Amino acid sequence: MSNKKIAYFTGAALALALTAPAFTPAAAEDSIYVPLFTYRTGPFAGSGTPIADGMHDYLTMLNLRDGGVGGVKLNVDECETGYDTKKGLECYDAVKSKNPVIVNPWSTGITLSLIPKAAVDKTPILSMAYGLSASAKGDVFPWIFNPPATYWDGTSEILKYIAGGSIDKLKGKTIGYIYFDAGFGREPLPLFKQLASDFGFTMKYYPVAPADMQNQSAQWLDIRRDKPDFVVMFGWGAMNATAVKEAIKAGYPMDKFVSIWWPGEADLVSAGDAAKGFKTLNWHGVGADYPALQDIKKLVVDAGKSQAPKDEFAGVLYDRGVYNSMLIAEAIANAQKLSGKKLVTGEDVRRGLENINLDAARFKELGLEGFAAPFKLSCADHNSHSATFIQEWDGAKFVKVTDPISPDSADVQPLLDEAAKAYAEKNAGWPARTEACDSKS
Amino acid sequence: MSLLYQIFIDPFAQMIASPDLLVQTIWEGFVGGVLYALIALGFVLIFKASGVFNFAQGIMMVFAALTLVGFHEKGAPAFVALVLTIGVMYLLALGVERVILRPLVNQPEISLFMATFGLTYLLIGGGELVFGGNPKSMIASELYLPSGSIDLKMLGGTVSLQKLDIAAAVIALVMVVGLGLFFQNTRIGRALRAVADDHQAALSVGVSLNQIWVIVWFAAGVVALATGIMWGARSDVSFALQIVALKALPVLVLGGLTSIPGAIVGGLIIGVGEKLGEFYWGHIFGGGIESWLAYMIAMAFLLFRPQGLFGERIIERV
Amino acid sequence: MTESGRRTEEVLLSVENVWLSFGGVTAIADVSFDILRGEIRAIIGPNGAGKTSMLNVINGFYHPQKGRIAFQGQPRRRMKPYDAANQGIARTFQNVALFKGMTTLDNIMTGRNLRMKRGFFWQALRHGPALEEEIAHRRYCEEIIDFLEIEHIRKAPVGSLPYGLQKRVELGRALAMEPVLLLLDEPMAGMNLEEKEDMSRFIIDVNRHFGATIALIEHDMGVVMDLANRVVVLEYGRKIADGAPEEIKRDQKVIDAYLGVAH
Amino acid sequence: MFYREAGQFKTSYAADMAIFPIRQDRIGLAIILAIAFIAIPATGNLFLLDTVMIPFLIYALATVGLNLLTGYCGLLSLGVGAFMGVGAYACYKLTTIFPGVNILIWIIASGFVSCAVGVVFGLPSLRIKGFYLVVSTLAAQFFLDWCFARITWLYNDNTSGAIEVPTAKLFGLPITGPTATPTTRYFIVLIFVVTLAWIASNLVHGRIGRMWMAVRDMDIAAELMGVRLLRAKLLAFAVSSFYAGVAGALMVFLWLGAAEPEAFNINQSFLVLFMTIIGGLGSIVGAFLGAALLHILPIGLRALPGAIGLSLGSATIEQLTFAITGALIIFFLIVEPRGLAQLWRIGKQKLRVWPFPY
Repeated sequence: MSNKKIAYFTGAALALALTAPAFTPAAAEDSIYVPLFTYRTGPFAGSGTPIADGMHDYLTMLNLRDGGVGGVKLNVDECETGYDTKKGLECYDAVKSKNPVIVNPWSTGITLSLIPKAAVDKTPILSMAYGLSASAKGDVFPWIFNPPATYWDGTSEILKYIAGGSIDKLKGKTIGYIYFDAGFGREPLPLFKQLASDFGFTMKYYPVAPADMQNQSAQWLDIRRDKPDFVVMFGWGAMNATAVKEAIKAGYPMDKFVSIWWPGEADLVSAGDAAKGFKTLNWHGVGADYPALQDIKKLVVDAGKSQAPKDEFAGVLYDRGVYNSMLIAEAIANAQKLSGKKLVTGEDVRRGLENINLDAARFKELGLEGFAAPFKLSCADHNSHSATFIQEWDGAKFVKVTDPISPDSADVQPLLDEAAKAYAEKNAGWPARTEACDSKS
Repeated sequence: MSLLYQIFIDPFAQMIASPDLLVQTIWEGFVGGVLYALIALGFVLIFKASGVFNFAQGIMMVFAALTLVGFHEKGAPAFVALVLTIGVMYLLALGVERVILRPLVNQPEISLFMATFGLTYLLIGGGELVFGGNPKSMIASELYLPSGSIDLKMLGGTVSLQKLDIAAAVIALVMVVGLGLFFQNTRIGRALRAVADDHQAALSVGVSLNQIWVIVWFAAGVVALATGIMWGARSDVSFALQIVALKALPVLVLGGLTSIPGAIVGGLIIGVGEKLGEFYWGHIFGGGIESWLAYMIAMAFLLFRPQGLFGERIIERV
Repeated sequence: MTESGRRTEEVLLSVENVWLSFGGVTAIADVSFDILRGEIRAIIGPNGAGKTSMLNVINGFYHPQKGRIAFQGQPRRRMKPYDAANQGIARTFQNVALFKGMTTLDNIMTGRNLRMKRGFFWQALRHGPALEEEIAHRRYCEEIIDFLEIEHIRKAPVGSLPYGLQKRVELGRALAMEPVLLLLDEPMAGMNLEEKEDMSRFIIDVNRHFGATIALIEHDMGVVMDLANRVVVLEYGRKIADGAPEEIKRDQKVIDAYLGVAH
Repeated sequence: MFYREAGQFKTSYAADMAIFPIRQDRIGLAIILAIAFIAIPATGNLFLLDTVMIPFLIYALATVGLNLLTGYCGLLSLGVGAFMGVGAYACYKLTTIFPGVNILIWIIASGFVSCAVGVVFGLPSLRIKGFYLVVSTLAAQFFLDWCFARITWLYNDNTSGAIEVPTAKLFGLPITGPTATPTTRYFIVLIFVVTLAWIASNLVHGRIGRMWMAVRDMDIAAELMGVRLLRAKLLAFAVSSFYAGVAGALMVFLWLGAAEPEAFNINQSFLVLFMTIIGGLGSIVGAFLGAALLHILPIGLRALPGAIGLSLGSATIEQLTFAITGALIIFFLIVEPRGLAQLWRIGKQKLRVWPFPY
């Protein structure tokens, strides 16, 4: 018997040994390496998958249609994080050796861990409308970009919307805030506290522990009791769908239920018509009626090169993935212009990002006319604090119901500066910006 | 002082002030408890018969539900899918018995416990591999599960009972009674109890352990399926549910690892207890205490009855 | 009958009118007897007579509802097994209670637990004082191992040992505590003749050379008659006789109650 | 055959009681240490250091700690993750309150904080036994998790709700924060782990270890032999939590660089428990083997398809990794239910008597 055991054991040991060489992957020389941190597994796969597909498919489309960016193929490489910070870091270490030109962590937790590394490893981080709000300040965080809007912008935009114009109309009202009880959901808390005291409305907080994502009846009982005039939600993954169902159970009026920009169709289909009137923020178009998305359909999806199931193609989160990849490509293109090189480095792409200037014309060139509002980044402003609009669930799909609402910068900006300063102070020896600025603005 | 007021007076004042909410809370807790109890029931079945602390019970629930929805997506009519899923659960039971229990029989229980962890990984990986990782909505209407709610005007307010939750409670009841009768009145059931009491003795009177194991694991699988359907219909079917399933542990321990009524009573105590706690006391501590309250309740009970409410008494002899 | 070397007239342990009951069941009813320093005292009686319960009372595992117990002259109220051990009461168990996962040596070394004084810090370093202490006690344990003739299984995990040897190791573990009073619960149960002879020899030597007072429970009357200086007989938790072996042999009550039943 | 103890006569108890009585074992250990201290850093492979070795060592440390509690004292715990968290947050608070003091001191100090918390949650262990104890450790797990999220003081009211790691220096050399090289961090972790593992093996080979094992194997007998059960168990909880605490502090300060409460969630506790059991209960070597299997193997599996030129979706790889890991856990348990450490022992025994079967 135990002879066999030894055999088994040595066998397993060999298996381990075999995998050893895999630890040092080689980098391809003739292409630009663009890693994508995605999660198609775990409790958050529901939100992660369409985003991953959108990001992946747009870049693949560029490779197939234009042979990459500026004639250089993009080496697109997904790494599965499962929305888990440790796995995210593993991915980061795995891709670092292949000199990536940009990193999209797609998790606030991972972003927070990577922010300090970015400057050291000379790799820009694009945390598109998530991550650390304060990282919008380019002079403190030269390597971090979180366009087009921060969570604080989004929060103030939601408040402006429900107030019907300006926040001071909320005086005496009660706002419920149900949130995913982690870095992401806690991000807006200071702003809420601030604004509540400034404008004299009451906040009620309903944290949802990650472990209880799908077990929210207690929170919704609280909401039934407190009867807030509006409920704002920062949810992610399975939390969104559950919240919507519980809201329906609790008989909470859907038209008073507004969410940040993360819910997708998948979160609402199971609720169907009952969820009519549920609103979320968004800043880009939904659907496939854009030349670029048609190209994706033609070259990638129909060619079976995409993992996206037909019904998920060109949904809210899919298109958000596309938007994210569009920024990557744009940054690389700028980098090539600025540096005159074809094979750009992270350093160049950082400059490229600071020079992003997407006006209507440029969107048209990209085959995304009217896909999103124009915006530009600068060395000081890595976010642009763009306006976002409200879209409403009509029982089958999201429809845009408002014009873009601009953030309440007057109140947000000071907090932002403060937070950025605090961060730099807390992290002793935080480097002052040395990176040169070459944007015309 | 005000804290004391918040803790000892205010909640009860609220209960009296709006009894409808109190009833609603208890109902919510009751339904949650029923579902915990069903998961715990699966644990107990297996623990009684094979002495295995089956950690995979929670995952079996998700796996069963996923399989059901998966088959339906692949085009099988709801009830065909249901039958197929039950078949899968049977195969799973067979596999577990062949691959895990048989080789590991008479090994330290911790190893068997560990093996069920392995099973958990296997089911998560396999399940996502086959059915994909993103959450699916349960085919509730196809299975003729009621939807909507009954709103009772009472106690100066409304108490709304989800038809689905009522169905969950009924199904749970049916299963418990069914299992009870099965173990009381069938040959296999008696054999199982014999095994539970003493493996050797059972063997000597010619009960086939392996057969028994397959049966209990299958039974646990069916219970898991029922639980999965119910919970899947309340939220969505995804592996995030496995975390909810952990709540079955305090239930189980509270009820006593070997007692079916224990699992039920424990489930209700935990379910109602945590909801009341969260609803009336949670906000004092900033909310979210539900995530640990259940365990604290169970621990408090254990300090007085280390063997759980209905567990066999542990007598220390030398 | 053997002439025990160190028998004195000093009362080592006295048990007076002890009552013990679990719920409704009375295990020991109004039992009194004493143990003299240096003697070998046998407690006999049919099954369920409360013998083991009596040992459990003596080393503080059970707490009698009524009655007084005095050890080395000090009367004690509810005492913890720890205190009993600390005062030098050691025991072996009816069904061997060794530490199955440990080696013979470690089991016996555990007996030195109370006498090892080095604190956590030195233990963590395992150098200097801790190591010296460890060695000193190891030496003592080796003596016991020699005495019990179990050198060959020194490093063997006890779980795998044959029953007879396990009983011996258990005796060794108790001896390692350098007990004043040694309680043996059926030390020869389930042994064959040679093993019994060995064990008897060990018990006598323990009594003589280690100078331990011994209270033993045993069913084999032959053994009891040979070993014991005095015998107390229990039946249904009551004491029915107490005295020298030959008196007990002749005692009618005992013959009816015990021998009669047994054979 | 090279592995023989023939001719190695022990002339003193000291020699016989040495932790590695056989010469070849001592040589083997020396070689392993040499590889750990010289060969691995020499490769300078960042991935190897940052993703493979540092986490592996940290997990091994936590596993050693849990093994003292579960393997030696027989108390099952699912709260390790939380105790690691206590260490991490304690270290964070201490460093932010007293930035002047060297971080290494605070890492050790945070071990003691977690030690204290561990003792508190160890108290029920006197009454609650076996699987029932799991629930009280789970209570610790979820309650502490909740504290990390809810008590803003713990993370200095960061808007991000996460703890970040400031750059700290030792002799002018950065040892934490982004500028610290993986090699530096690796050496610090390695020294911590080696030292604590050495201490652990000293403990278990001495009086305290015997006391714990006695409680594990037969607590009643242990009590009757003068072991104070509560003390023994609490000591086990204390030491175990200390190890977890240090591991947690190391994890955040020398590996992750920032952490949210999620980093210490229940899955962390499971992982460490798996490592303990797979590695082998009651074995320090086992702790390292277990950590190696469950941390390094998945990394290998993830990298494997790429290495052999197989193109699979990242998700598929992840799911396969899960399934295969699960299968391997079962496989190893069937091969040797007492864990890898037992295989290790059998292997050595075989070598010793080679070429004869016994």
